[in-house]
Amino acid sequence: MSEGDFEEDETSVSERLAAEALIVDVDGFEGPLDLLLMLSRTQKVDLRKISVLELARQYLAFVEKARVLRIELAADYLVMAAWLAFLKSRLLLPPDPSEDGPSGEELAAHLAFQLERLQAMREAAARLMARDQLGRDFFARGIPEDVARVRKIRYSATLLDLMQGYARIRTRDDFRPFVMDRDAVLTLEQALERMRGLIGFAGSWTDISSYLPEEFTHDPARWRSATASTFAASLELVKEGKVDIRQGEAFAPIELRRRD
Amino acid sequence: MTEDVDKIEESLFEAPPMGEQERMVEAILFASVEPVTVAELEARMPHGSDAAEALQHLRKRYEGRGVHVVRVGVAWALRTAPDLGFLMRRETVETRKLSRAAIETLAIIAYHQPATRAEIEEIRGVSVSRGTVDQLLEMDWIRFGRRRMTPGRPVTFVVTQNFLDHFGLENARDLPGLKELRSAGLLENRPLPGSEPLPEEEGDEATGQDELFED
Amino acid sequence: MTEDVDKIEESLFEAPPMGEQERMVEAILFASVEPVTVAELEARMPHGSDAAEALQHLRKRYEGRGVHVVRVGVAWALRTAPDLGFLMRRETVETRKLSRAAIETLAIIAYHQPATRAEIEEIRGVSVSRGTVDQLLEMDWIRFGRRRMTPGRPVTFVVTQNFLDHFGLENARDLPGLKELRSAGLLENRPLPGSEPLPEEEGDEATGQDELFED
Repeated sequence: MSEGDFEEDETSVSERLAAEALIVDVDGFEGPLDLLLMLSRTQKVDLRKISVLELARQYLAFVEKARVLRIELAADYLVMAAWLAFLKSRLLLPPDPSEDGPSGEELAAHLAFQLERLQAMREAAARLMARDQLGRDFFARGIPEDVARVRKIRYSATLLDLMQGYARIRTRDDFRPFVMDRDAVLTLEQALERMRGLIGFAGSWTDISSYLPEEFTHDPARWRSATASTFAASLELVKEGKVDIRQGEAFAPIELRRRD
Repeated sequence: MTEDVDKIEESLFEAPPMGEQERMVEAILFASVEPVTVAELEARMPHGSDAAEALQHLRKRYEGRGVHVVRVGVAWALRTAPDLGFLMRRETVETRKLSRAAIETLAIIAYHQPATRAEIEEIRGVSVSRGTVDQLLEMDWIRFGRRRMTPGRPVTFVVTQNFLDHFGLENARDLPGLKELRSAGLLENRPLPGSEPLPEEEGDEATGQDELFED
Repeated sequence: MTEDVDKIEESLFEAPPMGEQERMVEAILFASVEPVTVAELEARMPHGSDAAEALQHLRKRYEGRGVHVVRVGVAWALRTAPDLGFLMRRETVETRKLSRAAIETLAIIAYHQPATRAEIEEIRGVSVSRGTVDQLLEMDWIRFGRRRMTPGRPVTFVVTQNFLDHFGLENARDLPGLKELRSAGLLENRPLPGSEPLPEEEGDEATGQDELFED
């Protein structure tokens, strides 16, 4: 890093102080590009005419100084240093025709473009912030009259809702007191009484389900109850010798016939 | 900003022209979060300003406009013209399903009209809340019918033309009967033995329903 | 209340005279802090109203006054004249001081929009902290734009109407120096020579700033 030393000797006192301030303020920089932009100001030329080679030297000298002062630099500063060192070698050495890739000049031009663009954005940001601003230079209405949101609730019901509602009431399922629920049950006594009255008509084999009370066939709960009690009543009648009972196979209909 | 300060200091010696003062009053009234008194206006305006006069000019300028300069106690404010108040409301319509209690009450009235509250309660098996009836009245789906000529002369309820329109019915007699409800699969259970027969199965139904069309 | 409704319904058939429409636009803009779009105006005005025309009349009427009719993107608002800001010290709201990173990020988004995080980082040469973007989003100065149709489908950022309102911009094309920056090629996304060209370079640049006005 003899170059860095050389440069340090050459710099004026004020520049040296500026360079040291840079070191101390390293946390204040928004990354290596920001630092490069700051360094470029010491060249006091239009960014388009900047000497990238000179800039690379300054940057590398800065990094070297930071190293000497044992200042920890973030990785991206070191990445930039490596890239600039590469750029510097490209710019200084005669181009190697066997090597691919962009020339040193192209890379330097890109760096200059990046610096110019960053500078332009900085200036644009400053111009933006210098504009008249709402709440500082111009103002909105102080007493806004809020739009009253009138929420109108429209209730809807369809004819189907109405019919279902009415059907619900008429069947009174929901309003029947608990004790009335026994209406869903056909007791053995009731079934037996019913069977005794009907059995006289069962001259041929008849499915016992046809003995279920008609009004019990629509509701599954009643149907189950009626089936069970009718079956039990049938067995009772068989025991009494009044009827015969048969079932062809499992789950086949159970049939009754009057015993003559 | 420094220019503005200069402007103020300059005007220590000379008040700005009245047109300019009017602009200032306008801007201050516009931006203030509460009404501003003449004294406050003058305290904020360049020295020598006559806020009261500027206010009068401004007030005249806004005459007949969408915004007025109004006096609020001892202070002044800009307010939108009262006749444009309707612009400051935004109506949002929200559709909600009618509650089950309301549907059932409505259905009973529709099928049994004219129906008294006691009758509705008897059929539903629960008491009918005032809110439910009020809601239906408010929606203009039911209205009061004639009073019953029975002790206490209870009011009756009937459905309205609005109700018929909403449900696409020519008249309340077009409501599907229980037979239709059953064939539509709406009635899975048979009515309990002893429950009232369906209105359409009975003669007095005809007289009941006619009430709707009497007035 | 009902009268107003009647008024609206009446006017379903005939729009009010332009002078009356101007009053309505005036009242609505006065009442609102936020800019109001032409569509919103018309939604609140009687049917058949031409809010855009009424706005032009109103804008002319307020020329040179203490309050101006200003355009903010696709919306309109009333704002005090900037030259009277010195009167409003009392109304000044202390805005949170923005960091340098936040200001630069905001400017980059405004001038390059839609901009991806990678593009912002490329321009600033440092990574963009989550907090910076969050702060700008929270202030409602930037919002998410459409995703880039490039690998990874990165999100983009664009500036909001609130941003335009805050900085008194009619639209994002009015950003100071935008034309000069563009003609100087400083808004181009120029890749490092020898590196893979950024896919979004394709054609995206041209649509860039215009994206804001597409929706």
